[in-house]
Amino acid sequence: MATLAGPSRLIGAPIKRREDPRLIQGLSHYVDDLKLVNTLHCAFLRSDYAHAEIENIDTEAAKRLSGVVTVITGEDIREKVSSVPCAAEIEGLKIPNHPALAVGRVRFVGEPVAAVVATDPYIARDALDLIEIEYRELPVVVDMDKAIEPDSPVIFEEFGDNIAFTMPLDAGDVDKAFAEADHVISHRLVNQRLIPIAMEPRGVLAEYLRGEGTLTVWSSTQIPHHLKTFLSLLVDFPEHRIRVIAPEVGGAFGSKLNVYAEEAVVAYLAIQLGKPVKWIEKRGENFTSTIHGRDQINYVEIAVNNDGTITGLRAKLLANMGAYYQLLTPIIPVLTYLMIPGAYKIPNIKLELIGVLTNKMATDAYRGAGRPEATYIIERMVDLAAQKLGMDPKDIRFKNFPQPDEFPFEIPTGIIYDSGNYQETFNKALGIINYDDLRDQQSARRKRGKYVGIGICTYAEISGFGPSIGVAGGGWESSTVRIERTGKVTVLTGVSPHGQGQETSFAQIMADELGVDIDDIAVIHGDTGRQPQGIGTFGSRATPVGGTAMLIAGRQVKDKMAKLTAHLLEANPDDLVFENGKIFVQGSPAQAVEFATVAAAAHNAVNLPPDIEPGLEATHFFEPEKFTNPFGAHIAIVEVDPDTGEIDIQRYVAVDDIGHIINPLLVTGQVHGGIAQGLGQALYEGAVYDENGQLLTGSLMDYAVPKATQVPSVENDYTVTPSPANPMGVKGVGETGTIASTACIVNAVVDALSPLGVKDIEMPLTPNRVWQVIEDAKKGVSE
Amino acid sequence: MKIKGEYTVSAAPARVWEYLTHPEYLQQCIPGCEGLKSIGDDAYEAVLNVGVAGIKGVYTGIVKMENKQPLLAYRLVVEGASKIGFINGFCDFTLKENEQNQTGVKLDGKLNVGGKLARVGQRIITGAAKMTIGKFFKGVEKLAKSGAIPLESI
Amino acid sequence: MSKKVINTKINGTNYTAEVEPRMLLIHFIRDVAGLTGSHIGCETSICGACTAIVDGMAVKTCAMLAIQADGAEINTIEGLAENGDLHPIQEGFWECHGLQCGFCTPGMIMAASQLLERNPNPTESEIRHGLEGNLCRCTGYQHIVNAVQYAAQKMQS
Amino acid sequence: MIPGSFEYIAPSSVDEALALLKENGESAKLLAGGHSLIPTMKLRLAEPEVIVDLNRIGALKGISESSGTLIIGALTTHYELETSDLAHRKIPLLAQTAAAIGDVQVRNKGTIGGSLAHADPAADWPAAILALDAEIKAVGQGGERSIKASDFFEDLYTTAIDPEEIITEIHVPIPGANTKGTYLKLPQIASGFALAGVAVILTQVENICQNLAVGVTGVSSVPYRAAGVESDLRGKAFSSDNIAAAAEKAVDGIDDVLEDIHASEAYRKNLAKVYTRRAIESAAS
Repeated sequence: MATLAGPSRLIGAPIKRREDPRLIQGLSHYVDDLKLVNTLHCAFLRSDYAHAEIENIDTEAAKRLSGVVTVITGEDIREKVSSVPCAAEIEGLKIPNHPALAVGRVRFVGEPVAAVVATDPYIARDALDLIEIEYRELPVVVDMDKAIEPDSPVIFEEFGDNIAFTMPLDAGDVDKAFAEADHVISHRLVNQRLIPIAMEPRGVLAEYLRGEGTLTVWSSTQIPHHLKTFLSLLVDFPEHRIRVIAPEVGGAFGSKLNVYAEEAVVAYLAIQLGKPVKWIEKRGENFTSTIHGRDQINYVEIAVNNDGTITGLRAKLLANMGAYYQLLTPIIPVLTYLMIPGAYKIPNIKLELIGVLTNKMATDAYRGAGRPEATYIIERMVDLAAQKLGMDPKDIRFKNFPQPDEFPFEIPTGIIYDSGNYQETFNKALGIINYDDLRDQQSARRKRGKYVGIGICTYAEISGFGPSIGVAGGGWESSTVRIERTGKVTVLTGVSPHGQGQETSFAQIMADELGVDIDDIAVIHGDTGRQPQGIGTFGSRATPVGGTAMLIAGRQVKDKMAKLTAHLLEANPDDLVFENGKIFVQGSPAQAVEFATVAAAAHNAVNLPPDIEPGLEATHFFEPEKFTNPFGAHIAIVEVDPDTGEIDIQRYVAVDDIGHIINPLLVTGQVHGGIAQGLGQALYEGAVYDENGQLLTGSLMDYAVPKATQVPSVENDYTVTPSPANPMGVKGVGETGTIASTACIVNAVVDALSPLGVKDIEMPLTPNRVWQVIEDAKKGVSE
Repeated sequence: MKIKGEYTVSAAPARVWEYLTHPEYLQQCIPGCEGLKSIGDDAYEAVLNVGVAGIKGVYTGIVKMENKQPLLAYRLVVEGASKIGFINGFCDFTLKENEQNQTGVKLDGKLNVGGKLARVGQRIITGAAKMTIGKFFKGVEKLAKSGAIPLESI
Repeated sequence: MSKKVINTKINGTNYTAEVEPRMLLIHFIRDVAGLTGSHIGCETSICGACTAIVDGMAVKTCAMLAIQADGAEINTIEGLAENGDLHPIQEGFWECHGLQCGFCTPGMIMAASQLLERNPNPTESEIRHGLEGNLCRCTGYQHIVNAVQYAAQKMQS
Repeated sequence: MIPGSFEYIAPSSVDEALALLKENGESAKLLAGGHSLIPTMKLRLAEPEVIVDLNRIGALKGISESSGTLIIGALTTHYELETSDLAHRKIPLLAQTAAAIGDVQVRNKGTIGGSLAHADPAADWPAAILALDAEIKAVGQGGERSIKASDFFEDLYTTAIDPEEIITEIHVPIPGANTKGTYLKLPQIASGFALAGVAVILTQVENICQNLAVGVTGVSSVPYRAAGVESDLRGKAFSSDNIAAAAEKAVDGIDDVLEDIHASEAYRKNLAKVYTRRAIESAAS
């Protein structure tokens, strides 16, 4: 296992997590586990219609129900709660007003229309059934191809059409590349809509203390600091009197990288009613009204020469926004656009990205956010090219990789890949799976009538978000490191982990840096009252950006401590070693001073050198100069049952390069989870709306989150190409698995069926769909 | 959801036409129909109490008949809403005399289901729709077997 | 509707309360007994986050009425560690990184405890089948399988 | 997540339960394992006014043997059947079918009687019950009656049980010598219900099919016996060709094949055939 170079004790070690004892004993506190005295309970009534005028809302019967405190509608709060925010800035972007509760018109199934507050959640639920709403149905827009036609019904009349924005790119000489290419391969690829399904649904608890004039909001969020700012704007409450706490958060995958209507309404109600108000999302609401992911249709062409060199790429990308924007909705497909050449040198690229409004829930960041789509596009196209050329999919990849000495490597979309050695990683994966023999085994098994496929995905991604110019709302991160009087170390970080384990990995980094026991370090996060500034956890940024902010803050404190120690020991600060809770002059461990003694001295402040202030605390804001670019190679072997279309994944090898590894246990956990989600997209998951905008997969009975029996065991390995983007050389690992696995699995299944002439199958590859493709192929039905 | 089907009724088209279009007969045949009140030309306010698997809903809505071509074809349009969701759609009925005193009725239509029912009832909806139509034609056949005569001629 | 008084013993402690018949057992455990380790992750009794052991059987406590548990003995995640010593399954989850966000973990551990009680030496496939009633969105299950294997080994020795 | 209000009564005898059904009529609903009913109530797709909980009626539980028949109390759980020594020894198909249902928690709580009464078209039990020629005993105001499995399932979620009747027992004849059974299914991956499930019971003497029963669930709105398959193979050798040819008849005469977002009509028909073939092959091997 790779580790940071140098004498370190904990970085690189598979330390078990410090957050686990509370979690495995049921002692942690998610929002719904927090109980405040006199809490009122909120429930939302949501639209059953995808597009309709609200003709009348009658809340009288609900208000009369014993235990109901209030019922509010969009009309009641239209002047009091402002538009649900979107932070995206794109030239020409049409931004609709997004009321927290619908006013006049509903535009997707699940849009909140009214809110009930009652003394008990059971009563709040009962009251919903007593609200009568009259709707007048309007034509529904669900299909992106139709939505951009001039005769389509329009969702926002003020816009004139359903096109949210268009974004062109023309790099190199694409027309020439296509004119001169030996082959042009065209394909329509669909990246279906997914539903994130964090196991903990969303939840909000808000408390307004009239005397103190403070508003405290506990929310299951990835971005407590952003939420604080936006809440102040949403409910017109001074930001410096708001405290947002993300307590234990039960997974998010991007779905809680947002500011939601319910957060605003609950905060508003708590202020109005003067009592704590709690709302806990039901799973059904989570399906309709928490953001969805993916949902792109891509018309792609690549130009390729006989030797496998890809010379050009042309694509029209249709990205489904949904009816309104959430925080980053329009930005997500921009990442697809930026990352479209994947791990390959493609000099000529022409793109048109079109954001499309439809009567569906908003899409937004779902694990990978725009990048699995890009990987899917390029990895499918590369395989189609190999198929067309009769080339081994391995060879076409090597043919088009940049060479290791070409890094930093700029791709035509303007992204500069930080570091890489794609050949090494791919070779390692090929070696583990024994690729050379594999193709022979495949032919032998094919002769026995088996449909065996080998799927490859070699990806490069954009991670470690990121330079502020590339991240709406800022891409920096902030951390404060404080050494308490007793020598205990408090790390405050602006990232907001919700399963990733930074209470452990950050403590590893800091323990090595300060030479103290890991148990003497507490990593505190998710509370704007404790950590004054921060951005949050998303985009595989916590370690490369947040970890770096912490490391630098820690070094600043350490420098100060060294100065003080040097003063106490009458030594040169540069000669000091921090180790095992002691500080000593290099080579003289016997004359060590206790770390805690120096900490006390800093706080007692009676013997400080003249240029040193009391206390030991430093805050650092780290602004990354560039993104990081993890990469890797995933290879899967599948067998397809031709009679039923069932898919058996027989091996799955993942070799990832995420730069230096802080904690291999946690890293592998991230890769496993990512692969399960990417594989979920490939095989099982898909949000289905009917032509009337009704969500047909509105529960776990119909939307398949992979179960233990439905995912394979993964063989993991790594290569280490340090990132130059940060001092630790880390790249980030949160999304690699998701980015790689979808294309890997689909490539494998298509490869398995290639003897039948199959070139593509639309995801998810359900047994029914695979069987149908086989049947059609057997009958010679062309695509 | 598409609705397609073919049913045979043991009566001549003239009678079957009556069974399929006369509100009193319709009320007898539509499963769970608790009332059909005329609100204009071939339009009725309906109360339907239908459900399967304990998932019952009382739907109030409108039933209309359009494009009537007596003894040959018409379109039945329904819309209804209940606490658990709403339905709307249409079905074109085409009648054809198969043999003496036997009429084939062809169905071709579309049913939209919305609300909670659509979101969580996917496993049930299609089957339930088929079952409801099946019950409807069982009712029609029962009328035919009982020899119920066109009400106009009473 | 008429409320009824029910008695249950959860993790060895008696809880008596007057409840509406419609109160779900998971709400009783969380809101009446105040044991919030068992979670609510779905409405359709698929996810298993609310799994507890009721009279020796792992059940989804969101698919059971509190009133049905009148007189029952219930074990939840909070009762698994004894005198501060983690149960081997808890240990396994910790050692093998069998959890990330932790939300599914209590239900997963309770389901695993039923699995190992019935089959002390399960194969990987038996472990995966035994946990089919519990969804995890974070781990991809591989480390959970490792955790159960760890516990099986530890419990046998 | 929160059901509507209802009255709850947990009778301790079948007679008491019957009286409650009579008293409350259609507003009452029987509660057995609850895995279909309670989620439906939580979603408020169903709002019964009275819940009659059968779980305290001891007489409805247990598995026993009597003159060549296994008698299974309606409230016997799937788990009890999955692990019943008696079932394993006498009718392993019952244990095998039980093991294929849902997940551990569902099997711990769910009951055979509840499942049959609910008559979900994709439930697992109907296939086995049909193949085994079981009889369902029910009591009502007019006393006890016995319903053949083949007469039991009438329509989607509709059985021959009257609203004021209660299923008490399932009587399953113990198959004779040289008889083997298999249940195979392809589950819908989210819900675990069968896209197609086929239960086979066959008797073979020297590789000749003496008798064959094929129960199919998940494919049609009513689970059925694949009579065409059975008659085709009876008297023939269990060769792959014969089995394959017979299995082609797995949906003969079935005109209401289910279709939903998970599986098309054509696919379900195909599954019925493939799983019939595989189930027969497995049982015959």
